[in-house]
Amino acid sequence: MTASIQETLVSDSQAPWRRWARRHGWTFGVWILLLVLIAYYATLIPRFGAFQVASIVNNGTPLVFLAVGQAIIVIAGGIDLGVGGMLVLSSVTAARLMEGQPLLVALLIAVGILLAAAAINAVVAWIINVSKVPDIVITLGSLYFFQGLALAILPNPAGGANEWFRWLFTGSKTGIGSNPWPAIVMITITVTAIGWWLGKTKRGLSLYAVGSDKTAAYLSGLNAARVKILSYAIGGAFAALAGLANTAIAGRGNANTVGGNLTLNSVAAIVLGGVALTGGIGSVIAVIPAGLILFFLSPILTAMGVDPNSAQVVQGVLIVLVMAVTGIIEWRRRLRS
Amino acid sequence: MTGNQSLLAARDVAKRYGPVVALRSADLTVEPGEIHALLGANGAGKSTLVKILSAVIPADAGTISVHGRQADIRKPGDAMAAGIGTVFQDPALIPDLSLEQNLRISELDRDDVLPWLDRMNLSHIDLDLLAGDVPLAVLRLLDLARALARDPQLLMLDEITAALTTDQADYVFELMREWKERGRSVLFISHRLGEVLEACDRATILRNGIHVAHLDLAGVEESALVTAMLGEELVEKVEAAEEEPAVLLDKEMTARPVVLELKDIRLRDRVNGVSLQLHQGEILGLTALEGQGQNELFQVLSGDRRPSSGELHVDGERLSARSPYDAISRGLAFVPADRHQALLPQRSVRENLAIPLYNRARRWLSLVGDEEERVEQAVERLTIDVRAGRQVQRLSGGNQQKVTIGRWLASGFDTLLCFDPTRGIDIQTKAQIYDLLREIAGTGSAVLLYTSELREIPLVCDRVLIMYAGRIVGELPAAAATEEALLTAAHGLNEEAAI
Amino acid sequence: MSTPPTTAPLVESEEPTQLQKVARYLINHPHVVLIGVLIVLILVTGAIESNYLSFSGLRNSALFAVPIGVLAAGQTILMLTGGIDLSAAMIATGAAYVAANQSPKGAAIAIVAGLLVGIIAGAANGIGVGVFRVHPIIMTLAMSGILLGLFTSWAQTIFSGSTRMGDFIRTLGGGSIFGRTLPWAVIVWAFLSLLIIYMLRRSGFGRTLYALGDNPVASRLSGLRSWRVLVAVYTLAGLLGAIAGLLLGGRVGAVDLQLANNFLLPSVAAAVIGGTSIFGGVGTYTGTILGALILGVLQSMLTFLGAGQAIQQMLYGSIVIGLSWLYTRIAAAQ
Amino acid sequence: GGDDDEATETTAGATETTDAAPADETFVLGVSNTLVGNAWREQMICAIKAEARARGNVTEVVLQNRNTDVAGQIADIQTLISQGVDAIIINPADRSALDDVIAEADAQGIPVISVDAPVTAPQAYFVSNNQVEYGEVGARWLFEALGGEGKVAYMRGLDGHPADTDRDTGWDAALADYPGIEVVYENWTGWDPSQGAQQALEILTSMDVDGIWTSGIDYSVVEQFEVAGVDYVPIVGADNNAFIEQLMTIEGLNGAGVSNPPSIGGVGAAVALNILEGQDVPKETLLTPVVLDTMDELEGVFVPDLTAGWSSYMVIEPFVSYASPQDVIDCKGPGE
Ligand SMILES: Nc1ncnc2c1ncn2[C@@H]1O[C@H](COP(=O)(O)OP(=O)(O)OP(=O)(O)O)[C@@H](O)[C@H]1O
Ligand SMILES: Nc1ncnc2c1ncn2[C@@H]1O[C@H](COP(=O)(O)OP(=O)(O)OP(=O)(O)O)[C@@H](O)[C@H]1O
Ligand SMILES: [Mg+2]
Ligand SMILES: [Mg+2]
Repeated sequence: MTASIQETLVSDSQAPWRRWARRHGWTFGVWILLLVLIAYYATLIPRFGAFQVASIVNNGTPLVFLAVGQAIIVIAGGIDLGVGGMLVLSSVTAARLMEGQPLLVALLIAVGILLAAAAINAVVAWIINVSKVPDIVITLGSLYFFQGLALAILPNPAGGANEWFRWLFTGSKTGIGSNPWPAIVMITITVTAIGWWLGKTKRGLSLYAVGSDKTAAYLSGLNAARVKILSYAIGGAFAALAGLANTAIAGRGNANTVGGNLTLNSVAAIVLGGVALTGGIGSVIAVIPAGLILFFLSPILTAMGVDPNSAQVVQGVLIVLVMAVTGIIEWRRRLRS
Repeated sequence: MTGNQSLLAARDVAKRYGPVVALRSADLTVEPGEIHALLGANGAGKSTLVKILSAVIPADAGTISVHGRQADIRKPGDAMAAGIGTVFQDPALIPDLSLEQNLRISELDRDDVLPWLDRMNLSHIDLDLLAGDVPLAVLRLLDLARALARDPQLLMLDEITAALTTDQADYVFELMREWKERGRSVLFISHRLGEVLEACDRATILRNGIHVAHLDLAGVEESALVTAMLGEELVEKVEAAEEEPAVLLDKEMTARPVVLELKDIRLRDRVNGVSLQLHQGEILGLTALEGQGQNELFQVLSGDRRPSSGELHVDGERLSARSPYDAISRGLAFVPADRHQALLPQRSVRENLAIPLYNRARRWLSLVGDEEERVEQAVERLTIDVRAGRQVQRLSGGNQQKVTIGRWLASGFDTLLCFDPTRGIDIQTKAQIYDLLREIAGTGSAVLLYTSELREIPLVCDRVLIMYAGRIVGELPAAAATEEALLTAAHGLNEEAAI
Repeated sequence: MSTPPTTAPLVESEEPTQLQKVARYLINHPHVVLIGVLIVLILVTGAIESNYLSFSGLRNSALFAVPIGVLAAGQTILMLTGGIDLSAAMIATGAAYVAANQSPKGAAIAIVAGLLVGIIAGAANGIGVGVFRVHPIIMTLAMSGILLGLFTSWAQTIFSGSTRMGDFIRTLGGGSIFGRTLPWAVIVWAFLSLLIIYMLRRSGFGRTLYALGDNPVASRLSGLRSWRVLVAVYTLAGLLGAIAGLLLGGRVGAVDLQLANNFLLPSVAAAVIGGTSIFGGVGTYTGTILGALILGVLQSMLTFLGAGQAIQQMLYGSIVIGLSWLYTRIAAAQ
Repeated sequence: GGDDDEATETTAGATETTDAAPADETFVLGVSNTLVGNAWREQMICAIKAEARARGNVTEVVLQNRNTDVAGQIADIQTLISQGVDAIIINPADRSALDDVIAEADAQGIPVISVDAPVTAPQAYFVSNNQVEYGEVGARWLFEALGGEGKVAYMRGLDGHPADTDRDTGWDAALADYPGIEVVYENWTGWDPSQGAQQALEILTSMDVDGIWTSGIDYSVVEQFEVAGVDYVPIVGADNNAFIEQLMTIEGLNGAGVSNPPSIGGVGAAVALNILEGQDVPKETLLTPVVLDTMDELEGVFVPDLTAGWSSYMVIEPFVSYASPQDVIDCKGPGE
């Protein structure tokens, strides 16, 4: 008996690098890929400087936040088709309320929106809990609902945003410029904070636990329903944060944004970021580069002189290829154990 | 005994699931400083009672008092607070989290459990492993360590030994005894009456959700317990099933044609060159301690994994299976130990039994004409209780187990590969499965039976192989397969028994 | 032993009251409840626009339900295996586009060409999901993008030219027999429905779909080769998508590349409203049909409300949530 | 043809050519479009390519063409700037949200031409069909056709879209002059043919209407008379080829197409290049829509064998320098 346990220990600890690769390899790989792509892009275009970096980082921010929100929900065993709608909703609300407000008020509004988004999505999660309807169905409904609500709040494109608020997300009071730092700082702080919370604290781990094995989690005394609500609340807040970034970039609100597409992008991004759609596995840190890459593919392809239609095809094929590789690896691994 | 000074007193606990009465009215009293057995056939209500006591599911009726005080226990947390620690029938660790993280979500850290792991000879286990990568037996022991770390007044163990090997079980008994000496109590559930009589002081026996007896186990016979559990009339049947182990003589057996032959099968570092011959009409037993490569060996045999090297011959012809389908189409039928790997929980008994019929595309256009008969025969032969049969997940574990075997009766096979088919199955269902295996062998099919319950081997097998560290280290005729002989071989001690 | 084991659970049976009987009946026949909902919706719509409560009014709702119902057939059989098709709408559009473009060459060629689009795209999905084990959401999502890209460029190259649907397909999609009473599209749908219901209830293929969705590991150990099942089922779903596209394109009369955009989420909604589990293993097409009809009536209702898209979408969302909730309530009570 | 001339006058005297720029200079045009698969937008892009090709001094047309929102378009325009284009033609997803990025482009010496819908950025050039007029002339035609009396259905475009708002202004202006007209139905089709078809079928079967105004979702609406099996009523649509064909071929269908040619993109490209060539170009170029209802007007523009959703009306003289519709249909930019 002892023997067999010894084996389990040895066989695994023989190759610690292997364990590291299995747990962090993906994250590492995606970051590398992003850097490689950016370097390649730099060689493709006439000038590559602060303006180009800023335009990638700033404009990639909404998708990154949206994907992080989705990741948190998926890790806890859910999936939220409504995040896209939430983005639009918070974006138009912000644009409508912030117009002509001083920074302080704008910030208060922003905080209010984040809290409201968290609360609303918590209600969505609560509905999922009590109704026992699969997440994907309820959130399909919330997607429609949020979009409708957004249209009701802002029937025609309108509104505005405080210029310093825009600076917070874009490093420029006009929404464009050559200063990527505010966006970088904002992403780094929020995502590493949430990443630390997920991986190190009991509450955070409980998201992984419930996403990974609901009954086991319950037997170890966790309250799955509460964890789901928690994950949706946080995810909703991140979706709203993406919405705020959106308003900061556009300086205006437009409810005719198609939330559905945004949602699907967020799902593609987390999968590229190595988050398992089955829950319990993944790191939000890897979602940052994944989101940027996804945003960044089409500029690269156009810069390569690929026409946009073919670019769309290439993009689809690339995603499938990446997933095929990981899909097979994962399947092999499952066969092993 | 009056409830007041007892550690735990449950009165008239009732629980029903829709039409099914899990617990009708069960009483259970556990005194301080005793090891109390909770016995009953499959479906008697043991797990249900345990789950109610640890507030995993609410009771429909009944009162629970701890130390004589009415306890208001709503969620698992409350139970822990009330000093009740439970190891459930299914492991409660999160596969995708490391063991360490698993501890953290239950608000423990390594120092709390290390002393206990030490007691189970697990002190050197690497807590950075993912729980999913750790063998089941070890997980059960970790569950135990986790429960102990909370230093509960009452420790409830639901079929913890079912997945353990004898020596692992011994660690558990040792800890139970120590718990008792410390004036704490243990509630012990197992289908292995031998260990129950050895370890426990008193027993409460459930039948169909009612307590039929509270007895003092001092000097009680196994047979008495069986009678109490099953009721008189069943007992003869069971005994009938257990007499005259049908051992054939080796020479006669080896004269028969070889239906399945393994030539030096290897799989990474887990299976290190296994060769064996399975003859027509033979029941070949295989036993081993936890994690000696038997799982991997069966994965190879069932076509689920390809061996790194070595050959597999069926009826003298080479078989290199790319998927279970190839093995099945050559007549190898595999019955896994874990029902979750075998059942379609939400589908009917009928669909579960018939599914292998449709693994060929040419049968896709309609249903096979005699599906109904095939299914009914299988149900008959195994006396599967199909009343909750609209969804197999509503069947009792025992009945579920029967379905996993019945599937192959319905679709046909030449050689049956059974991996611990009687794990966590009550004694009567076991007897039934033994019958069946013999019957199958009688009709000229062959059976390869891995079992962790050494007592079974003389009952069913003609011959037994012992596996250790990925190799076959011993072979015995069933007659000579005493528990001692098997155990020594299983520990890789008496190389001379090997051939 | 012929006697059942005595450890079998004791099943209680006391006389249920009349009310309980009704309740139990509804619980065991959830579709009856859906039919009830359908009727209520029809009456509400009638209250909004009295003319709706006429044969032709209901006929319209049926017509609207057809493309949703046929697309949802694809979603249903995929969901049973634990899959989904987010490229369904794009497949439908592409098929219709090609069919319309090929119409001058004759109905037969047009239809075959259209259906081929569905079959090829579906098979590609199936290979991605079944052989390369790409997650269905990702595979079909990517496929949708790929198709959009391909067809936008093809629209100016190999498929340039008129996209007016040929008369035959237009009759199929919008025409009726018996003097404008019975739409061909509804007949086609009914026929497909019978095939699919038979397939799910009485065919080996149906069994494998449920099995695969319910427990892939068990299916594999029983000898199912999942990739075969998946390639087959995704191809079939693609074919159904194409048919839906032809019927829709036939009714609209001419095709552009946004034809079926707004039918994707409804097709998923119809299946889930009808009680198909998105996780696989449980569901019926009968339920999906009712789901599609409900959405068809809803469409009429929203039109008459003349409400802006804001109200429409909020209402739509609420209905999806409400009905699926109701349904799972019932299923749970079983 | 002759129709084209009368079809198009421009506000503000358009083209005083002064060949300032050296003849041998070549340019790269950037295009940002946020709606893929939409026939009108595709044709717009093709017209841009055709013009760029016809002018001969364009080396490449860089397209940013994907389904996205305002923020996305802002990103795309920055991408075009990064990739060093000489001028940017946009179909704006928002009236004022693009102002800052347009200012940035202008600051980097890149002129921005907004096609189809206006933007508030002072630096931008604006090339469009007059949407207010579009709404008004069509409405007037319909009300006249009904003799100033009757119930009409008002099938609008995309809720909240600038063009839809403008057209509504025109519609209201016309409606004010016809007290006898009652609007019994008003709803948005989202410029989605199948959506429009469903609404039309409902209207035709369950309501009684004497006329229908559609915001460019026309042929699928006409189709529904057949499906519903009711008699045709006067209908106003755009210049989609399929609709023109219906007007020409269907017995008893009385209707008018109001021109809203996507080839305006070609005009946008022409304006862009004029600017780059140093010509003096008016900030605003507005095409007045024409009503196509007489048979020879229809035949004048109809192009046999053309994608249904494409406008028949492609060669917008005097602006564009490509000669025939075929150049647009071929949809080939320079060097393709
Ligand atoms: N979800 C359910 N719905 C209805 N009946 C059920 C359900 N689960 C179990 N039953 C009934 O209870 C009986 C026993 O099931 P149970 O899960 O208790 O098996 P068990 O007692 O664990 O036996 P084993 O030791 O074989 O697992 C079954 O015959 C079944 O009819
Ligand atoms: N989730 C459930 N739904 C319906 N019935 C259930 C459920 N769980 C258990 N039952 C039924 O309750 C009864 C008692 O089940 P329980 O698991 O307590 O038996 P047990 O004594 O633990 O059997 P075993 O020895 O196999 O563990 C059985 O008839 C079982 O079928
Ligand atoms: Mg139990
Ligand atoms: Mg059990």
